[in-house]
Amino acid sequence: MRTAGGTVPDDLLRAAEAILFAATEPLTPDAIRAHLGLAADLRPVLERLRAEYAGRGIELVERAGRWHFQTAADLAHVLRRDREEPRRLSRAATETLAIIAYHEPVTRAEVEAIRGVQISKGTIDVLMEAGWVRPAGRREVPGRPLLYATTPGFLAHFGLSSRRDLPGMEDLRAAGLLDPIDHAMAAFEVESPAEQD
Amino acid sequence: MRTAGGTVPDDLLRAAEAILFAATEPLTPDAIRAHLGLAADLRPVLERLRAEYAGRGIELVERAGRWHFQTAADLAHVLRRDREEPRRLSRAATETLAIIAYHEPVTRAEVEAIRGVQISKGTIDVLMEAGWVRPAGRREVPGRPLLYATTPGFLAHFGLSSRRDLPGMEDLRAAGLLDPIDHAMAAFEVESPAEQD
Amino acid sequence: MDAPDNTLLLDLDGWEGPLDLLLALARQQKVDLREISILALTEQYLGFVEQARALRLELAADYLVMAAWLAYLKSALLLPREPEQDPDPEELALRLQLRLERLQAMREAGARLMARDRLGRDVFPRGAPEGLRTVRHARWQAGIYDLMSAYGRVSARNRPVMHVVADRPVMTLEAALARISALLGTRVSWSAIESFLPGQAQGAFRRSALASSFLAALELARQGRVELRQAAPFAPLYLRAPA
Repeated sequence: MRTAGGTVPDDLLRAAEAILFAATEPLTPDAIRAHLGLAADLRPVLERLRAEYAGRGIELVERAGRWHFQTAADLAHVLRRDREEPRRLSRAATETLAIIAYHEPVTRAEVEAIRGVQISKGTIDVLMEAGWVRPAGRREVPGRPLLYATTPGFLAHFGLSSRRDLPGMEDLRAAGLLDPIDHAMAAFEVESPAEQD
Repeated sequence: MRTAGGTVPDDLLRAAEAILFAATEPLTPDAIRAHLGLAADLRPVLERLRAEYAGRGIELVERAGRWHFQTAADLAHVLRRDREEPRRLSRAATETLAIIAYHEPVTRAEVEAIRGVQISKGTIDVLMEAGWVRPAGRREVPGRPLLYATTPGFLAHFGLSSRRDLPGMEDLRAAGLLDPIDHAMAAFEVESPAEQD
Repeated sequence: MDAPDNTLLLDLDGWEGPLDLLLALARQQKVDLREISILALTEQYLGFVEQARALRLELAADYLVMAAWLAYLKSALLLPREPEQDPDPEELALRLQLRLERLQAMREAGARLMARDRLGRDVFPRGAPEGLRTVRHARWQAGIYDLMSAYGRVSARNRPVMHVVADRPVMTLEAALARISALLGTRVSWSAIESFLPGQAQGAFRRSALASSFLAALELARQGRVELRQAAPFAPLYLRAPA
């Protein structure tokens, strides 16, 4: 199962493999290095491991700079058996998550402006509880509204290496659909004087 | 990473690999078959998987008819990251160590008698953990209490070639260490039974 | 209520606000939102609101606000153009179309996100990872001086100590009693207690003499051999022989 050639020492490869395999969380190269107790450059090690596992039933993936092993996507059907489908997200929550991911950081009012409707307090809570959305400071405008952004857990869950991998990100940006929201159309603005932030 | 040859279909191998990886407990071939939903003979699949992982950081092992992945036994040390934190010995532990060094071998009761204060169980444990104190048999009196003595590690740490190098009472007096300056104070000092070490 | 899409239009529960309704109407019109007619869309929306009214359905306020705004937009689009009109109705129409595009884009993005291979649904992490452990060791530190001073401390604590109380200058109660008794006879009126102290008394001896004289005064008063007077707490204390 060892590929021929390569400049990565076998023991380093084996150790990194074991650490990633035993970890309960995705690991940054720094965290792996701390366990190895040496100052090696792990990039070639991780790249070679990823290449060695490509096409197997298990894959090594990088999400938000953290690495973890997971089962290959095309095997979902044999693994899903007798597993409960995770709770389906409501339409409001799905759209809110997409808006936060593509525009982050955004305020709740900006999410509402895009959706054209108020979002209930619980919607963002659900996304935060899932570990996909986090508060990300405040916008320095009157009222200092909270900003929201996605988490590394969001990228890991949806199989994205980074936000650049969001489906259609480049097309949307090119079409100007991710530009700052224009508040000029007052008639469309959702009136939310008692916005809970 | 795929070995050449072999009569096992790749998709079967990959599926078994993913099932074993995602399983929360070791699986019998029957359990794997149930996941796969087909009546294949899994023995050659598992044997080939085991061979492919041999020598890697991860291995596939069979225990009492159940199969599971585990990290290679020789890599256990990398899964454990040791961190050393320097800590100062507490006053109680320092005094206890000094008494043991000057009077060894001594029982704990004797140390307490000399200190005039009880010592907690943890105090001697700390000294043993530091590698400075060891059990040194038992005193042949009723109750056969354990005796404690210092170790070669103790001498090395404190830069002594033997216990005879320990400063004598005259040296202590000359250094002003026997002056009863704050002893009225020391006598009032409260030492809790659960001394912090 | 003859056209089949009327049933769709009046299914109010399904809409998440007026923009959502507008988007649904627009998509009935054209799949590509960049090609829709805003004017036609405006008419469809206003027709929907009319129907709801006819059926005496209560529409949420934001649907009516949108209707009012669209009615304004419609008339602005239909009236002959005034070159200086602000805001430009064409631009308003374009913005509306952009908003619909934006909402649709996010709706599709959400759907694509949900359809991805998701961790815990389609792909799985290791079921029973061994886990990584960080073990913290204390590296105990102490030097030979710590050891010596600790032993010195213990030894000193246990050595027999003889306590000698130094001879201190004091005036005993007996001396104070004798002194005050003798001096009282020579005083004709109230005298401060300080005037009974020996003239040369200084420092600790003076304090001792004062304390003993005070006690002596109390004792003499108890025996009826002196009278005491003090105007207030901590005020000067005066003594005199009983009349």
